[in-house]
Amino acid sequence: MTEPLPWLILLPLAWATATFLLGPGRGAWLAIAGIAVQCGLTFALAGQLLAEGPQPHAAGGWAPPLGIALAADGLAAVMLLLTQGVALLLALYARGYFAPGDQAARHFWPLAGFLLAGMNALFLAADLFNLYVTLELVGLAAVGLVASGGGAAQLGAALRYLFATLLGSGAYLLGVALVYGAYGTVSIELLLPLVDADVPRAVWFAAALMLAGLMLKTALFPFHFWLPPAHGGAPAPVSALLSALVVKASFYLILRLWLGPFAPLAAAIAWLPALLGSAAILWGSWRAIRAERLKLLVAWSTVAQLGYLFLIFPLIAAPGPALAAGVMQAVSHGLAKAAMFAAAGVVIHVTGRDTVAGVAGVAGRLPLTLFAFALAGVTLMGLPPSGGFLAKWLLIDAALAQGAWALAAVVIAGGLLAAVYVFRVLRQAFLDAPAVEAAHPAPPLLEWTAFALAAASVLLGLRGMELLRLLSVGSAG
Amino acid sequence: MKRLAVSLGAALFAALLGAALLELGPPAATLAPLVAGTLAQSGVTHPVTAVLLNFRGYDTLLEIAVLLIALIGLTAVARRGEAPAATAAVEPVLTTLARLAAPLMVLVAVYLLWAGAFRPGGAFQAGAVLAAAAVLLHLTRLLPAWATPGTWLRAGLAGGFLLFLAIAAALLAEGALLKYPPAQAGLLILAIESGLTVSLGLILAGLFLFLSEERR
Amino acid sequence: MSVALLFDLLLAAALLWCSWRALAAPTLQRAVVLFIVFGLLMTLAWARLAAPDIALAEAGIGAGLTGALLLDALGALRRRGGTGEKA
Amino acid sequence: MTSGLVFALAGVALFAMGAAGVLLLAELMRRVLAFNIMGSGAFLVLVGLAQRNDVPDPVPQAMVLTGIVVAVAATALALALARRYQALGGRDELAGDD
Amino acid sequence: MTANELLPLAVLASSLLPGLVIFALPEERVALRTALNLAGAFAKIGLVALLVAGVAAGEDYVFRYAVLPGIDLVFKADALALLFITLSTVLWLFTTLYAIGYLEGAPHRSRFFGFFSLCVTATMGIAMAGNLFTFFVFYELLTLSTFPLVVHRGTEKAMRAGTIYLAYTLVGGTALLVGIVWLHSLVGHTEFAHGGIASALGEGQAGALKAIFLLLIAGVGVKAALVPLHGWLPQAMVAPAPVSALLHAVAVVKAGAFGIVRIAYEIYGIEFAQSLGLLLPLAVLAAVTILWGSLRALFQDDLKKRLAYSTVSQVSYIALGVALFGPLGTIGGLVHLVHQGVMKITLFFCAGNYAETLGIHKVSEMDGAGRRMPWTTAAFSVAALGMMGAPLTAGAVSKAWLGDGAEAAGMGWALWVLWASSLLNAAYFLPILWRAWARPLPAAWPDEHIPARGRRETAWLLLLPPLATAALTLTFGIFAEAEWSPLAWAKLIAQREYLQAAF
Repeated sequence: MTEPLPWLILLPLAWATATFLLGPGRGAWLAIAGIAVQCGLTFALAGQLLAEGPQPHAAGGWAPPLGIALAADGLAAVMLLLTQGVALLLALYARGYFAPGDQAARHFWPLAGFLLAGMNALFLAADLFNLYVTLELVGLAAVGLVASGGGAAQLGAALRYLFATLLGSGAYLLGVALVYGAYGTVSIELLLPLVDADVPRAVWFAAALMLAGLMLKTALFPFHFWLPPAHGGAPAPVSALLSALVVKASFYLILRLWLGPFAPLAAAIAWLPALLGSAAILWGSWRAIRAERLKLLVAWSTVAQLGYLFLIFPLIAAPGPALAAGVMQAVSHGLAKAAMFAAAGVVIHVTGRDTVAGVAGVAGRLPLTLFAFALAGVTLMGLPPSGGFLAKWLLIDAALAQGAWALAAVVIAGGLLAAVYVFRVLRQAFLDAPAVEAAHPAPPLLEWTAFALAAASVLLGLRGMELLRLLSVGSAG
Repeated sequence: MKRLAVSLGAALFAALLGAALLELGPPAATLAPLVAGTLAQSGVTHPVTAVLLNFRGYDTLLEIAVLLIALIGLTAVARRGEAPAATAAVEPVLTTLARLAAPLMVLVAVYLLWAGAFRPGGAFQAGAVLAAAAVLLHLTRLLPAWATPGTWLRAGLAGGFLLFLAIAAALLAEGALLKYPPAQAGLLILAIESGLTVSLGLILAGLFLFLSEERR
Repeated sequence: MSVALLFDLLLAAALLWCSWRALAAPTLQRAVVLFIVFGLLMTLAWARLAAPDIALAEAGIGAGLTGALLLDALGALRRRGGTGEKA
Repeated sequence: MTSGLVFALAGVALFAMGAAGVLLLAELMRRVLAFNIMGSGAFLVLVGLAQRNDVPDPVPQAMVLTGIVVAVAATALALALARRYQALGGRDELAGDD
Repeated sequence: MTANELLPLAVLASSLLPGLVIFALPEERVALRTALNLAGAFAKIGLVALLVAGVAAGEDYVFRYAVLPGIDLVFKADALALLFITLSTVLWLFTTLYAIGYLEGAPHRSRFFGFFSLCVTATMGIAMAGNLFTFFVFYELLTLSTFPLVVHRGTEKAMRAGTIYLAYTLVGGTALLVGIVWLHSLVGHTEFAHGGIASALGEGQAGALKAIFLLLIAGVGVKAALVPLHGWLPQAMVAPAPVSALLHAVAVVKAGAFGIVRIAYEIYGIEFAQSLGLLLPLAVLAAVTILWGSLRALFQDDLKKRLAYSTVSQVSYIALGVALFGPLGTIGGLVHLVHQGVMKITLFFCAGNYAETLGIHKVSEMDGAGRRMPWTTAAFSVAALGMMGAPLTAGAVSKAWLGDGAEAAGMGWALWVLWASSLLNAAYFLPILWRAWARPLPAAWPDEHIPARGRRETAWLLLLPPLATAALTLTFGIFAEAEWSPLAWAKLIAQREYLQAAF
């Protein structure tokens, strides 16, 4: 196996199908073993990138425009690393979370496998139409996972999510159609020299449709309406997968298009995503501050934290750390949000209540889980030492260097608002509350995986060098 | 208010985009000549099949995964205590017709599969015909609806995809993802299409049969 | 104006009309039937676009299977006492 | 004016109509119809625009075949969810739409 | 990695590692926990002694580690760092002993001592930070690790205090962050250096530099409790006594004051800061804080609140010393960093003893306390007199140098501020002493729960620490001229800071 790149797609497809063949609820260890191998492959890919630079792979042996190219640069490698790492820990978590015979677990493993395959394929795709297929793969698998909770609320959330994601990919597909109509190719690489500032108007439409569709999938304000019920209602491992990874996939694609073929067009609308991102930070935080259910609080926090990702777009054209800031935020939020949902899952499992008020007294009973929640909170607030802090530092640095004071102010305000909702939970946890009759004991596997995710999000803040070095491989850096 | 805004927005969008399309000149380049020029190496003579299973075979691989996901998601939610349907009598003539039509449709499917190599047709169309046959049998009470898939049914549903995947993996170990050796290309494509026809037929039928409430 | 173009224009108009009626029809049943007609018209359109593969697939999958799924869902909705009569 | 362009323009209109339908229609089944109409619109643009000089292009045609299969998969999933949702909640619309 | 790089890390590890182990300990492992705490504290004292000897001999202790391209974590144990480190290390030992006695039998002790150790680690990081980035990392870590201590009791009142504490410190931290990043984007780095780094930009960037100074001072001013940023400190009084000691003497307030010193001397450079006209406003702010804190202290009946306002007032002596722009004021301010810590910790230990032993929380309940608890009250009296600046105490030394500094800087009005403050100190401390010593015993104490046994008025572990720190108060006053005294060390720092000033 010379090239790790295509195996990252085939392997999850294979184990996902195998777990489907094994039958409902089976195949957890197969999945975990598969993801572990994927982790190894991703590291091999990262090593290869650092040593030799980007290596495109022509699927079918046909070079574009006839065939489909797969390509990995530093940006893709970072996202792949995040995905496999988080997925591995969440798979272990899910193994402990789902009791045997749990209805929600019946189809978790194959759906999660296809979801991972779709995301890996998305990160590696360099072909606009192939990206459409991967988007659908990710979207439908995610909807299936949300729906597998089985309750009316979850089904409602899944339906809302489904229509949102279909609308988004529909817009994206129309954009692809326009691009193909204009240029006769869908290869990102071949499009690069073709697009400049005075393209036909149809291509402007294509760019707008594709970016808007992807923003809908990334739940950027005001397209966020589908996210809180879907992420707040699903079983904890699913919520964690969706909030940590799936929304990042469409963000990654926005970044790809923005920096790639649509770069000449992007300058004209660069402030729009930042404006929406700012609104997302304020509105999402406000709703998180007001939320009564614990998981809904975490879900609204995702809406807010995704806003940061869009603040980088006005800054990204000039040289500076804006891209690094965005990627650092994506990675650290991915780790922290997975940890937070995992920790919330433990709290709900043990107390039997999904309310912020129900957290009272948890500090005494579930110290490790609370610690995980708090560490994840540190990242979300952007306090040191954490990956979120480095992201915030880089973002403010980039904003100040270009005189974008408003953006710096939004970042600052967002951090303080995050502190309000994070400490709303922590404060409750430290209250001396009489021990409620514990519904279930806390399984150590769940507590430790949540903690490992949170610790990773914090440790990232002590060492960002390798991540940024990897990111700088290829064109994006 | 929202109604008006969305409707107006959609109308405006359609008008402006329509105008933008009219502005576009004749196509600068399409891939049609390139496909025609490379067709000889693809193992099939029908260009659409060549694109679908050779030049852009990787898209097709992922697309089958999409179908499988939909099916899995559907079985995850379908039939948890839906109200059983009232059984209405079926015209005996219809039943007889279905008995006659079903084998015929299987024949058509086999023809479409075989024809796909050199003229319109192929695994998708053949699978659709197979599924249609199953739906017809079901509507005439000859084929019961499906509950949770058993081992064999699961194997049938995923088999075509697994075969595709196995060929992709084998070819990748040899060189590149789904890069057929030109000599074996036709054979490999036929193998993949045969597997896909069976599985697609089952999956497409399953989309209906897992949802249907009419059981015997 | 050639006959072919006239046919194309008529077909396009029929597509638009059909889809409009499907979305605005007073009952769900009529909407579904109109949608199946829409699928058949799409088959014609694909044929006009020299895409027989798509025409076959559209007839079998787009109009046929989707139509069957919709009708079945409609039946289920009826039996459950849902009205399906709302505009 | 060619067949390709006529159907591409019709596709734009269908897409706009379908998208508006997905956003505005309350009934779940009708939203599914709207989504299918939207998808058909995009497919028509894909093939029609590429063939605006009426020369068949197999690449977008193959893409549309892929797209049709994806659309039927999404439709089946949506209907399954909607039916189950109705069975549990007895509604044919999403509650608390905002 | 050389030994000189390793030593600063070892200082951090000597409290971090025991802390992490303690977190994992079950509640009932009292002996192991105590052993870990003390082993850490003594190990740290040993390591710090090594550092002190090395720095006095002119060694450099620097550890540098890249976090991001162009951004390093730097630990540098220089003379100024060691002043703060030594103070915190010694007081940490006493506070740990005191806390072990104070919390005997209380719940959640593993959590308490875990965060306690983290808190001290953060303080060490602040002291040894070699640039503003590192300083900020540990400054925020300090905020986070003190929050669980402030809310330790788990009552609604404690939560309120914790929320207020966070609101102040997190907003302050944000201002600090903006200032640091802004400075970083102008200068390209944020290293601490003798003579400052901001002067490299010259007068052309004066406007930006003034704004940054404001942001930075506002950021550290919250922890240093500069008026009007002091509101959290009196609220935080609901925390257990050892935590108050930690907040007021060892860690939090000192971290703020220390930050002011670093920013003024090693970011801006005192000459450059003076030329930008930044020092006079700082001096005025410090003076206002000194007077306002003392005035508010006068009207507090709650003993710990009175002490808290006293802290507000006294910590600004340090800022005043910095703002006096000259070696004499510098020495006065720096030495007060140590002296105030030793005196204030004594007062809080004693207040804790009154509360734990007799249930006394208010000044008005102090009648006759001196007869029931003579040793505690003696320690209290020594520290209170020190605060007033009475002769032979540490307080007298700092005030003398600050006064000389004010004269040398030509800021005669500052002298008046110092005098007024001393009078106010007397006005709020002397009535306490009078009540405790001169008034008759009451019929019953509010809530007596540690009965006197022989000559022991309360538990050993509660009594020894205040006696020791009171003894230090006297020692630093009487032997101020000795070569091991804090004063001598402050002179060394001032000498290195003002190398070019022919001191």
